[in-house]
Amino acid sequence: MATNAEAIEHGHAPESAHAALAHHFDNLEQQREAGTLGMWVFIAQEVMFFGGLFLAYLIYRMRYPEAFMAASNHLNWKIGAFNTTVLITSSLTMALAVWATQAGRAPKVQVALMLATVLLGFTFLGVKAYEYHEKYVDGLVPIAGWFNPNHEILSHIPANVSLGQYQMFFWLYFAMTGLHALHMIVGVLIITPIIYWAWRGRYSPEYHAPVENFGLYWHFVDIIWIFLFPLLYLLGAHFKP
Amino acid sequence: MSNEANAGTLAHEWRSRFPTVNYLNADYGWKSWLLTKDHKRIALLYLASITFFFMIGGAYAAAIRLELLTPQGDLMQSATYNKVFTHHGIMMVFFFLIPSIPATLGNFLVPMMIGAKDLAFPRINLLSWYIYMLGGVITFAALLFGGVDTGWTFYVPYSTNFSNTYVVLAGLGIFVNGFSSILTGLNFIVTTHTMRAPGMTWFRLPLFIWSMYATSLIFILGTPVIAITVLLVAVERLAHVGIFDPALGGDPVLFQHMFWFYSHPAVYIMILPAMGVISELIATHARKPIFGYSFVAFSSLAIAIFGFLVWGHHLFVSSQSVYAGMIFSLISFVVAIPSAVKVFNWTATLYKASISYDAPMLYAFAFIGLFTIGGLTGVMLAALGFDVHVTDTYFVVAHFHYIMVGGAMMGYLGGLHNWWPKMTGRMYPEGWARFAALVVFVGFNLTFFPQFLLGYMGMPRRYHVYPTDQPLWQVLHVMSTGGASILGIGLLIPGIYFIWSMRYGRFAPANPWPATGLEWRTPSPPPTENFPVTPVVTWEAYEFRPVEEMAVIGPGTPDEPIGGQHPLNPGGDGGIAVNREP
Amino acid sequence: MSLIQGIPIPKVSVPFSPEQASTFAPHVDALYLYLLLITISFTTIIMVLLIFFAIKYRRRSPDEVPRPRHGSMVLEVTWTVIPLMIAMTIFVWGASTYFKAYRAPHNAMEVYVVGKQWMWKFQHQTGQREINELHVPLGARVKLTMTTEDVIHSLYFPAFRIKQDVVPGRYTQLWFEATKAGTYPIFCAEYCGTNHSGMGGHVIVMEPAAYQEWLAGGAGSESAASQGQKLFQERGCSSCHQVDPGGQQGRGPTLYGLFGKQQAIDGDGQVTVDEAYIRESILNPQAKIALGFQPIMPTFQGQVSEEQILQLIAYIRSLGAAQGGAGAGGGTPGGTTAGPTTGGVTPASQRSNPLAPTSPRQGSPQPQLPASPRGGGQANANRVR
Amino acid sequence: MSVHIVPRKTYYMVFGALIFFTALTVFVANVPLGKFNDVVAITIAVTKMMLVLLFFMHVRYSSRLIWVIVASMFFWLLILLLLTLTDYSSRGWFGPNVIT
Repeated sequence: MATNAEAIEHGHAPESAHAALAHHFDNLEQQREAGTLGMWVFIAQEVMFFGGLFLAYLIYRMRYPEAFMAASNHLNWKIGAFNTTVLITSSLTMALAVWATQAGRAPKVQVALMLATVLLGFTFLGVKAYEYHEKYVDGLVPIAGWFNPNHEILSHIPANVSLGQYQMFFWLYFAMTGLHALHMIVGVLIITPIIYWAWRGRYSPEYHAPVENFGLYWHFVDIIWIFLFPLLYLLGAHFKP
Repeated sequence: MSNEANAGTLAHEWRSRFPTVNYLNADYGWKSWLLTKDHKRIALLYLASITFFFMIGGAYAAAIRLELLTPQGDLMQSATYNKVFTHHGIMMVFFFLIPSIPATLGNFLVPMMIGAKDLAFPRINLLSWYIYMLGGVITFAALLFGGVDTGWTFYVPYSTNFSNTYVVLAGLGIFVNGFSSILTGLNFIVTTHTMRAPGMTWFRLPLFIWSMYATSLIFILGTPVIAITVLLVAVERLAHVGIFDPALGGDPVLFQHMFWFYSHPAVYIMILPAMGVISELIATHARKPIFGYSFVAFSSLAIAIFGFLVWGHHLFVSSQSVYAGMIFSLISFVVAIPSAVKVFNWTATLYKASISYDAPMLYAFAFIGLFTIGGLTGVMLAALGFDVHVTDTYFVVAHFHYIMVGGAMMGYLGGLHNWWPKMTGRMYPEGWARFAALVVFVGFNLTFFPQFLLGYMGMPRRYHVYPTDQPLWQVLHVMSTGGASILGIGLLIPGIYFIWSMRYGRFAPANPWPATGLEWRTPSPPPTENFPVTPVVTWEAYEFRPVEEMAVIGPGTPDEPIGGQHPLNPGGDGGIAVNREP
Repeated sequence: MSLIQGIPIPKVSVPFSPEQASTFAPHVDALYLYLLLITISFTTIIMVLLIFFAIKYRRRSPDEVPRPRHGSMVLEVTWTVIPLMIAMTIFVWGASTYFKAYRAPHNAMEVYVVGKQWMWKFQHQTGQREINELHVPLGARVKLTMTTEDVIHSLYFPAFRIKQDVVPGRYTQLWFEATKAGTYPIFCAEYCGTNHSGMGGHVIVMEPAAYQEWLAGGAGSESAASQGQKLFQERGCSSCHQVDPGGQQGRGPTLYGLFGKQQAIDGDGQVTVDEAYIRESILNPQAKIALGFQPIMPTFQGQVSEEQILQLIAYIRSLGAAQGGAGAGGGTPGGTTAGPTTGGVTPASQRSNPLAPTSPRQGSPQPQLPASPRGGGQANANRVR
Repeated sequence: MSVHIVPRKTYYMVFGALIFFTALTVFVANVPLGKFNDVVAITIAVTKMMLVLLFFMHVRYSSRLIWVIVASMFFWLLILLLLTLTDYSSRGWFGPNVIT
């Protein structure tokens, strides 16, 4: 009987239910914890998802060092560095946006910071698109029909590098950066409604989980790029064919 | 039994007078099902769809067994046969075995066992079902359009450059389906961490929760890798890029590494939940706390972790380096130990227990026996010198069917029987259930034991025709096919009486067996929010309490009063007078 | 004597097993017995306990509750440690068998194998070519150097208890010593497409004498080496690669006695001149440039079949290859350039130096090279690999 | 427990550090160091990652559980990479007779 008595006492959520409290949680704290934990578990999953590509990169990089050097040399590390800066800055604005909600700053501030983040995101994607187009024009896209084995660029390839090995790098380049870009596009899609709600003043020091969790996602995307940049762009920076 | 029957009929009478509101009759209409966020309803959605895919896979299995009745390929073309075994594999592995227990029993039980109102992310839970269906439909479409003939393993370069079947479509389906697993795993992990009822400490959790947690770890950390791998295969096929193509500097063996990095742990995705179920069944039907609770609990985690370190034992003859082979072989032997520990603990639990012969317990017995054989043959296969001879033969086929069917399948069936009263509020017909269990057991062994012998005699797997100069081979194949038909019948019987019982079965009391888990401390079927009030756990796992403390928690509903002390239903929750020692 | 050094061949025979026709088979069967013993004993223990408990402790009254028992450290440790010990013995046994059985011996008689949807093509050094049939002499060590033209296959000899995948773009190896004359099945064990189950045949183990006759029957077919030599001329390899002892370097490295040597290459490091290296040098010549030569050899990708490459390899290794220098890959020419007499020789005499093949005459140099996709422009540089 | 609010100052400092390391890695990459180019590049990348993880992603202020998750994701990534490498790095060790 004792158990039942206790049970009844615990029946209701301690706090007066907040508008954003889902029915199956006892209180906002529990809900927020669950959300954060969920996002982290999701990120763990993302790491393994990219892990497959990093594995392929590692194996073939070990196998064809010269090929990767030479091919990487065709990427413009200056553009890459610029994009890195852009992404890091967007991470900063996002971190500040989270801060703004936590500190209960005016919706204007929150929205401004998130818009800045989106803007930087678009900048990054624009630059990426430009790079892709450049590669396409140079016939470096390793897709049958698009790849142009007779392009004069390829005449710089050191003799001991075969076209197949050379394409391998670009295939990995497009797979990794492409997947990364896809994550950024998804990110932009997710943040749009969050911005709307922020504008409606929904986020407060006690409830701001969506902003926080999106922040985690955005920073994760940033981290992926932090690795892609040296692995793909800087690899052959000092390499003179 | 008599007591149950008694309690059951009383409950029946009572409930027919006072119909109750529960998650099944809370609201009606297809919308209330297709848009539900209730984990229990989603579990039933999964149950239905998984059964559907299982029947497809089973049909293909039947076709395989029929073809192999005779050495000549006289039933179907070899191209057809290749598609048939591929479809059997894909359907059974990706759309039945992997989601079977987690998505049905897991979805239904995880929140109830830990005393939560629902999973942490109900919407995501529903989403994962839709993703599963989408993946299933895509793959099924691939099958209908003409099918795939690569084997469920999709080995390159055959799948990328040679097969001219619907590889990309089927791959896409598996890719999509992967995310349903990931979301389910994510939901379980978060729920277990954040939603436990007051007093439900980690070491009071039912062992089923531990194994679901371990399974979720594999979902989260393994599935993404198969997703990216299948994606690469599809891209290579479409765009003719050379990630795995030797002609372009790629390495086909890299595919095998990436594929098995997931697909070996996937085996544990299939067996770990079954192990969890078996722990529950034994504790319930032997009325004993599981012997060495913490060892069984941690062995689940150990299996999940070590399971990620052994994938290379699928590559012993695939030109993997000999040294890598040795490392993988060594770890494979280590991963066998936690499984052994579980088996020993289950057996020890039965010592001086009070063992009932209810259908769930029969399945538990079958599981322990068959899993022991399956596991030990797995140990045999991990021995390098031996594996060289039997890998890619029927020995392997027999081995993993002892794990998949003899293990996962038995656990699934046992679990369904055990929680059927809770899920539907009706009892299944015990007599038929015991009979079916027996048929399944006999049929299963007759089907797969001969395949061990075939394997050692050198019959390779995925063979459409086999040599006629080996008379014994046909004999064994005929035995196997005979067993398969018995197994098929044995699996049909539960299908029939489960459906029958949903309408005509006796009403089930809240705690028919009786069992100690929280899920039994609420009416059957449970209300939408699972418990009348948030339960508070003050007892240890599998601790049998006096009747009134094992009854429904909370203010009495008309037919399930507090402590089950109802005039018409005295101690009706299978109430048992507790006398400590027989 | 056992070729699995250190382990005597056990005398065992197992029910429901294929014939034991190789030195390796008895070892696998012995291991199998050991594993069966363990499996059966453990299963029996569990089964007996289950049934015994199930009967002895069956529920007698519906409301009985036995006293709970929570576990015992001693037991847990026992049944963790003991199985682990047993498992380790299995590992050691299995691994040592595998390790030793997979190291091909020197002086083995070489057979080249090319898998192809859906047939096995065998080529003897003596030139005989077979499809889905392999004739081998009793008691001789046979080493198979294998690759595939298309997808992954797996060459499986149940009677020899051995199996090895063939992987496109690579050479894998397998070896055996048949111990019993007869005809045994060959299977493809790795699923390879529509007619996978049809991709098999027979290995015919013959008494040395009978094998000699069989070889004689195939007379007139020239040795793999001389077929390779023809190819060597046709493709104009000879215009750059000297093949005579001591002849001054051509535009590419002199191939005489090169096989099995360590070759210094551009950049850092060395490579052993083995089948894989030669294959790579033909298909992707620039990959590893011999030190001191210009990277101007054109690729022959798509111009020579896997079988032709193997013939070229046979030819190059026949060029007075160094005696096991640097542990010559794939064994010394003893096993490889087997003249018709090598077939039936016993392991003992295989170790003695066999007769070298007829040293090939060098063809008249034809300086024009096949133009390469992109190397052609540089073809008039003065050195070819 | 309530949310730990990280002062803005920290964010700006971390940002500065990230920019600095980006510049550094670019600079080093243009100096030929042979194998060390990779070592340095990876070291810097890891450092940057740690900064983002600890401060931008608040791991430094998070529960032990979060630490465990972060640790385990890297652990599993290493399993994937290293165990596959056991195959690739040891091919051809097996005496002169096995050709990889």
